[in-house]
Amino acid sequence: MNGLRFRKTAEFDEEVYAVHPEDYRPLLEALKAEGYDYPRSLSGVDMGYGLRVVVHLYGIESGRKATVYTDLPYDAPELESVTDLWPGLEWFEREAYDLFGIRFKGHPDLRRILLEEDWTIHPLLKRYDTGGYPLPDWQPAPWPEPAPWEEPEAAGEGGEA
Amino acid sequence: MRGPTTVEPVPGRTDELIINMGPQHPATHGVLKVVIGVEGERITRAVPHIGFLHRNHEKIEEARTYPQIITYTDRMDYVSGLQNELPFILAVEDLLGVEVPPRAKLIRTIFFELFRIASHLVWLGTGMLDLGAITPFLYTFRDREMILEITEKTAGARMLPNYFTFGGVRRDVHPDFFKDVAHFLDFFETRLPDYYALVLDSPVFQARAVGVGVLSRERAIARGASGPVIRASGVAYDVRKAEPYDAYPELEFEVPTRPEGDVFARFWVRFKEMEESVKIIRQALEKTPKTGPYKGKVPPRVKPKPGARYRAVEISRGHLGTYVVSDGSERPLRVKHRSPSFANLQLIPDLFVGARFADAIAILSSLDPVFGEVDR
Amino acid sequence: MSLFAEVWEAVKAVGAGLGAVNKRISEPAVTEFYPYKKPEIPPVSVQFLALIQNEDGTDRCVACLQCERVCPSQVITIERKRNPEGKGFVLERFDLDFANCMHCANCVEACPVSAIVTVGAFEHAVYDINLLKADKAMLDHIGHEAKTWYSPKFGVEIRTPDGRIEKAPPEMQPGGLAELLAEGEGGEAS
Amino acid sequence: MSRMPLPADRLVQPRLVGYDPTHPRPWLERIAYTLFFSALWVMVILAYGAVPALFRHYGWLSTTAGFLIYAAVEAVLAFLLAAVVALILIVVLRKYLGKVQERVGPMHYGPAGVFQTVFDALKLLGKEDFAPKRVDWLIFRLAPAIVFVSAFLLMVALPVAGGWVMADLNVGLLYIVAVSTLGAYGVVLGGLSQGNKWGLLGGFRAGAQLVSYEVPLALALLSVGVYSGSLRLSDVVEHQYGLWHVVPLFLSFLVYLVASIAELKATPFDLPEAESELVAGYNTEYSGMSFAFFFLAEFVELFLLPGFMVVLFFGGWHGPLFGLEPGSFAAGVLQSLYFLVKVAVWVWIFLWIRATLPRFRDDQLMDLAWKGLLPLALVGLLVAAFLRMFLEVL
Repeated sequence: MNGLRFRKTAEFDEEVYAVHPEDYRPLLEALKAEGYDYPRSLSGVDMGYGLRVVVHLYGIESGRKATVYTDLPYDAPELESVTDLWPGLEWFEREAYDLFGIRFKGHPDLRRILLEEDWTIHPLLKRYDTGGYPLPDWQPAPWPEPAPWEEPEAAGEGGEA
Repeated sequence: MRGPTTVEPVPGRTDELIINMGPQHPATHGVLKVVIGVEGERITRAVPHIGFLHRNHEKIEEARTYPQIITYTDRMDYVSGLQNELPFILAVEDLLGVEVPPRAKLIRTIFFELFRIASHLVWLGTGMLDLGAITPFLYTFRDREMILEITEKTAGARMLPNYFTFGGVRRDVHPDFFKDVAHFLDFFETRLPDYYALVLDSPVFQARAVGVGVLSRERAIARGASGPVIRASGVAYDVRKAEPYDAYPELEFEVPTRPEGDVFARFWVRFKEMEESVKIIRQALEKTPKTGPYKGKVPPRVKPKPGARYRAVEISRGHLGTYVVSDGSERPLRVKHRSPSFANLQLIPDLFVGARFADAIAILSSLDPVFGEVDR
Repeated sequence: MSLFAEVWEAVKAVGAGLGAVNKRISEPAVTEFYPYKKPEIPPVSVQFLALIQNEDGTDRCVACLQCERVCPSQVITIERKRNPEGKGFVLERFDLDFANCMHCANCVEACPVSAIVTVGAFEHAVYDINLLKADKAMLDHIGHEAKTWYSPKFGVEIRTPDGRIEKAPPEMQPGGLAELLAEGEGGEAS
Repeated sequence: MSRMPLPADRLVQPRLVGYDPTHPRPWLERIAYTLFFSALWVMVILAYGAVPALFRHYGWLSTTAGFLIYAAVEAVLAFLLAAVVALILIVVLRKYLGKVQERVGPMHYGPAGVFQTVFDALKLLGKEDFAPKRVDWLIFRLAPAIVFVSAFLLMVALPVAGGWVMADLNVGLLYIVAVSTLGAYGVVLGGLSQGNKWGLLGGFRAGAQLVSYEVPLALALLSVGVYSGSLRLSDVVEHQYGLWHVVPLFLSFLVYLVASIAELKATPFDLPEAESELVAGYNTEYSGMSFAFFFLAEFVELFLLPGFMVVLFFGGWHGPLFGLEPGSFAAGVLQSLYFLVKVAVWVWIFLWIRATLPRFRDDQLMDLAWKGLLPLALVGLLVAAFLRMFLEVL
């Protein structure tokens, strides 16, 4: 995991990785190699300032849990697909595309899954007006002050420790 | 019309028949549409389409306060209604830091396992209906009725009781509850041999199920299958053991697995799970004190601290996870439900292609999808 | 030889299945003759909602808006005004849209005075969904018609033939009321 | 705001007409079903015994006009008998399934639902007989007729008592094979002509199943013919004095049992109309009376195939006569009762199997027919021939 921009914390009983979108796929490849073989879930989240993709992983043998998330701006929600690592995330990525418009590059069959093909926008975005909630004049919040990514060496040490 | 059909006939090929199985088909258990190409009786292509029952729970739940959301979670897997409330409640309890009294945990566990039996009974009846036997359907629904009556007596509703809440359960159990459940268990144990005789031991059923729809261990893990489907492929993955919740750490039970990965193994695993559930409920009934607190201390206004939590439980169909993102207000920023049938249905192209048409029905009934949770 | 053994096993298994089916011939049917015989439902069962008025004909409801706030489907609409004589509020309008109601009974749980309750009346189906809108008069009427009702605060209450409202005897009560449960426990233990 | 109506104002209060299912009266139900069965018996006596005896007694059969009238009367009686059989069997099936499934079955029309099927038939008569646009109209309309007629024609050859048979054919066994195979055409054509993919699949399956099960069925019949030395059904029955064929020809009996369930398209073999797989199979697009004819034919066969089983293997009308002279009318009445009781027992066993087993898969069905039943039937034929030789030597 050297050279990847991510932050690793422990929340409750799982490890949480915040990762730079460009290093999303390399980090997941490294995690797959570490033994996280079971895909629990993949969800999109509209954080109010941008979109977040959260992947929940589990190691069948080790019993360890990991959560990986990365933030994307509204105007370029593009991410590399990880369906070749975990084919079980195929429909979850389609769902995230359907409900949030996050485009996964390299997905074998990126179509809408729950909604019809001609649905206009992606309904789980906060700006999607359902009649009163959220408010019609909703504006995106400013992107939060980016916390510094950990130094690659530090991350390597953390992994070894 | 829902989108274009993705299976186009191959030009010049006349021996392939393209059939829309569903959404109005007796064996799709709801509103699944599978576009399949058959060559005689052998399936050459299969493309599942879902979403006919989509209500966008997740959008509705963003606009509701935390206690209100519990009501909506019931409506996902309506066959095992009560079980769906738990992952959301566990996640919010983690974010709130609420302590659940042990008695409430045991009551939750008893109901959880009762609904597992109820759900498996529905699966058994409808699954055998798909395989052509009508009689087990009537028997299982008659037995399930007893569970629903027990639930109604305590929780006030039969299928979607809205009974669990943050920190415990909404009200104490009915005074007859323990007696009723013990009676049901005794009754159910006299019924199980009949189900074995009618289903698992029946040579006609075995001819239909053994070696059909084989799912390998690696494929099951990679596809994220869960519940009886993954356990029938030889993976002892059970959320009750992997990340125990409620009273499961104190209870002794086994995780039945079978290495074959075929339809018969999935049926067998569900049968054994019903037996394990009976054992679990018996232990829990012994441990539960007759009186005591049934609800922990919860602040009147549920406002979890900002953060995110993913909790999973093992409902009848597998790994049901709920991811709650809180921004510190009364309403969650995002609630994501990871439903087991949704992931299991991804197996349709893997399992259908190469099977015979009649096998497809058996495979579908062994996956046991419920479309309330697939489409949410 | 193993073929014969297999066939014999299969015949025995089919025989066991036939026996399992035939055994049920003597068991009584569980069919309920619904429209002719009404089923008995437990008092806590959430079948319908009603507003309860006191014995003197005044509303129990204090118009605190708790139920409106807690309703997940937002089917309750309340309008209230200041009580001209004394404290608090009085109801002007209480509408409940049963077409969207999920029968979750969150409102019953939230009500601090047990004014909105669950009753066992379940024959309110109509052919026109627009008719499933109840106003205060309707809800009051259902409350007057009801013989028993339930709310978590007061437990099961009954209306006696002469019109008084009483707490039901302990054997009709569900769990959840500490004092009633203690009585029941004592009775069972002794 | 529109006022929500109250239940008392709005509901059509449920009202019981005639029989009250909430207060079951077992004696009344027993009487009703006994009367129903007696009606069947009377119809059998009329169709097979009384009317032919009447015509023969007055010598009307010798003239052409008399024979034509006789044939017409017999045809009407046979049709009525088929209808009564179907009506009785449908209600019996539903009541039996209800009993074993811990419910009550049809209840509301007549005591314990005796007249349920009468009303069902009236309903089907009153419904529109709808044909989709893309059907092959002639074949679509012809198919139910073929199915029903082939079932109906089998009735002619059924000997119900000594000398009581509409047509005592000297090739009776071959006639059964020929006519029952005809029914397969109706099912296949009905499936193929309706322009529906489910119907098409059902037609394919029906064709494969019915044709392959004809072979062991025919071989089983043939072994009976070899053993008894005659293809005439009344001779086959006469041959069973002393020992029913089920003992020496047990293998053939087993083959006949399985193959006749398959011919019936009943539960372990109900692939052509597998309702959970193929929606309704070959009768997906049929409605109204066309559908009723498929249904009627199925239940007439449910009477006829056990009937032939009794004739071939269980001694037909044999039973104690209590001093009545064989061949007399009174003996015929008693013998037809024996026959009907034996058939009723076998119908019950068929229904019992239907209530228990799930469905086979199509390829397993073929395996069973060609790899299991066909060799077994050949062995049965060999046994029959060997026994026949043995008897001849003796």
